[in-house]
Amino acid sequence: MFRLLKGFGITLNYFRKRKVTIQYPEEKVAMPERFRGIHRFFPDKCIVCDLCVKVCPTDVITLTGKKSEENPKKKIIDTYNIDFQGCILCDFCTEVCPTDAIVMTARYDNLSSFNRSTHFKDIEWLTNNHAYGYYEESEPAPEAGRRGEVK
Amino acid sequence: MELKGFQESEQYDPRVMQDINRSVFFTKVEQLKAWSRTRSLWPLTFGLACCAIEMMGTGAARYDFDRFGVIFRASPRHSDVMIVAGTVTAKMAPVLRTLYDQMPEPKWVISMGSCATCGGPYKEAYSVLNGVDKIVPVDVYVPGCPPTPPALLDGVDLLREKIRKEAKGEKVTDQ
Amino acid sequence: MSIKTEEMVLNMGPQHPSTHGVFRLKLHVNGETITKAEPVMGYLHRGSEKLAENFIYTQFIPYTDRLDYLNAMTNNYIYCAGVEKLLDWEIPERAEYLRVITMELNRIASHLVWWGTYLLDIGALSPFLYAFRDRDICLDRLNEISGARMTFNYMRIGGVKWDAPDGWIEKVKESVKELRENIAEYDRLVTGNEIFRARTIGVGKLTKDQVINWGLSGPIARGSGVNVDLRKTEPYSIYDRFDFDVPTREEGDVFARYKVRIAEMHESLKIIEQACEQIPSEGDIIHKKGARIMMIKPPAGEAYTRAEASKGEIGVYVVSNAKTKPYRVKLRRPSFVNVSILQDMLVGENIQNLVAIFGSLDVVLGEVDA
Amino acid sequence: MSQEVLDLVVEKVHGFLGEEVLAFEEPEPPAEEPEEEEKPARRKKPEPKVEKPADLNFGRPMIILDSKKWTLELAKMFRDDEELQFDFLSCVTGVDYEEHMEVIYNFYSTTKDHYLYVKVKTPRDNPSVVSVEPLWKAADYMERETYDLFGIDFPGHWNLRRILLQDDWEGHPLRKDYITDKKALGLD
Repeated sequence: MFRLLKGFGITLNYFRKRKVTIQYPEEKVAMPERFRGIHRFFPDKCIVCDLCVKVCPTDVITLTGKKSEENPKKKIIDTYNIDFQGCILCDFCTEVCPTDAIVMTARYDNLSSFNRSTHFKDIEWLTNNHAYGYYEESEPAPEAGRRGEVK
Repeated sequence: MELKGFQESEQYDPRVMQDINRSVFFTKVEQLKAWSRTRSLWPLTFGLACCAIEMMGTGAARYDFDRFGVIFRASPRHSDVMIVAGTVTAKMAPVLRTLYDQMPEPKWVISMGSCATCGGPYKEAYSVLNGVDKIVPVDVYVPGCPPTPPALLDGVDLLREKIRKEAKGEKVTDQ
Repeated sequence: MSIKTEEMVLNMGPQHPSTHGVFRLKLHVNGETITKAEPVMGYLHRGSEKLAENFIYTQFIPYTDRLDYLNAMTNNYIYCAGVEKLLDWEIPERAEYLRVITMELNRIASHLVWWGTYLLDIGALSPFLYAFRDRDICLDRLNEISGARMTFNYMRIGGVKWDAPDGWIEKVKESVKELRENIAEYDRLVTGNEIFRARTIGVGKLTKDQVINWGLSGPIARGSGVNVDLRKTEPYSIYDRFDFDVPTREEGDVFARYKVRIAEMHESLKIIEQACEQIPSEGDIIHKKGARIMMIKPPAGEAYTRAEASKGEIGVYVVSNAKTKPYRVKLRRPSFVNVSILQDMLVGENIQNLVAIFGSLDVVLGEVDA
Repeated sequence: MSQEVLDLVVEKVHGFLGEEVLAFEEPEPPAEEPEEEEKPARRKKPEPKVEKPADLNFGRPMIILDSKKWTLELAKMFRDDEELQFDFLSCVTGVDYEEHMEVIYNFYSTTKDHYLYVKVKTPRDNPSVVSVEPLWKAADYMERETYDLFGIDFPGHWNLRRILLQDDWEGHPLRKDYITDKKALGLD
């Protein structure tokens, strides 16, 4: 009986403790900066090296490049698609990217949909994905350059 | 709302209509039903893999599913939402379909995580079903691997929106 | 007076709330007594080992996360350590410390999930809420360093992916204090509870010989008096630098396993505390060749490495044929071996003890079925 | 330590198989029979060798046997011998090296604290290795798994059925020549 009361004592103690519940839709969950959410893409940085396509374990990235008009030797990105329904957010694409053209934002919400095809994100969507998350648009992640695949 | 009788009476006494507007809420029975359904979605605890742990985490104190009237039920007969949380394999697929058939109408399915949505990381594996929508109709797809608890809450929110819209007779397509 | 009963076949699962996944038990029951139990598994068999053969070495790391999804860090570690053994690489010191801290944090999170769900199974609801609250503390720390809550994909062959963010070590130290208080509270909350004791003490006994013969490991073995903890007996990584005990108990029942796990959480906290003190403030976090993840090519050969996961001994067997893709990856999953005792252990038990026994094995189905 | 254990094991195996050969009057001399290779710790091969399966070991004693030589009595000797006492079977697995198959047993002794690593070679068509399930119960599921995924038969196992895949599954997926056709399986 005493043990039972001891247990209840702990429970009652919690009335005066801080509440842990996050009132989610009103109060957003603060995800850390490194949180791996949906991608963001910078078309002007991309050099069409195809590394992200090769490294992706689930083959969700597809891209095509075209010849640059000013400099025929340079290639620029034409289409860049991520089939987000199959993405496992492993971050390998960011890791191998030599120019940090593809990064991961901390955005995790408002991504569910009624339709599978909505998860197919094209270059336009990925480029304009800057309204969300903790990702600073101007400066790339500081350690990203060091982690990059050395060519 | 078509309320002919009352509109006529308004001509005689506008205060009556005011009173009614203030104290009586008109709705269709369908919408009322939908409203009540959105407030008490009872999902089946159908944990398959990693996503199940996040689903449990959503039910725990930090994110607290109960705030939305979402209470996990162990039996398919009690529940009206099935959250498919995890990889559906060839061996599991018939069982999943049986469980779905056992659920009473109306019923909804949330496909949680990339495994349930399209096979995800195990797309190439020999024993994994590529997408749970091949065996049961799915209403809401939540991406992520696994989706964080708030992402799942988002998905449930979207399902509620769908239920409300469908009750109004709107066809739910993409956002 | 004896009551005449007929033998009945009872099916538990695959969808059952206390199997924590998709696991099926065919039970032959005579009255209340189980006469034969036949586990059926494979409902989550995803063919990870076959997939590994089509991936470059690094690409398989996220898949190890999804085996034992409660203890993903150790899975990450053991796979990386297996390949590193083939490559014969030295791991930078700071990386080793970060590995140890994250692994031990994850071990606590894993045991907490076990604690919460196990008590939920045997009829106590509130421990679940306590456990998940504290698990979120662990996960927050892991989230800050690795960027994901469960499937971390944090370790790399030759080191770790990211260095600790500013102030992370201090945060971990604070979390350790908080967790220590909270875990001590569990003892007061549950361990003394009469109902809990009645349901666990003397239930599901395993002898030492049984444990060794069936190849059981982890807290199950230590609950039966087998003092095997690879962190101590065969120190991998840098575990020989820390001072910690291996909690063992002689009883071998469900309660002993419970106590071992609770004590293990305290030991893990000790290790984290020491590691946070000892960690060098600067240094490399990955082997100089490890950053080129597309070019890792171990020499031909094979290696078997083992480590102590939260469920028991996890091992990885990597065969390389000097190409960028592994020839064969075999994962010795502790849960898969541990669950095999069930067919032997349940015979003669009452059916109401089934959930208590099964829960005490701490089986993760992702790991059982690979 | 590992070298001593290896010497000990080699000596024991020689002694054991020699006696047996005498009893069953096999013509070859017993010393050459078990194909035993000792591996020093971490020998790196500079040139990559693709065909040859096992080139490198890692400081753990290893012996390679033919499946005909691997008998239950030999396994029993490993377990019960005073000096060996390998009472803990850590891991059983198979590898498909296109020209032959191997079953790998990983033993550990909880009393003596040493390891042994036994590879049993078996032909690729009709692979069969004696089950050690009667001696180490731990082999029960692991041998079933090896049977399920590789199709290696384990005579002597009490319940050798598929464990992870359905009972009516065709083929053994971890064999190198298994082709995953998800369309045909109705999964894609």
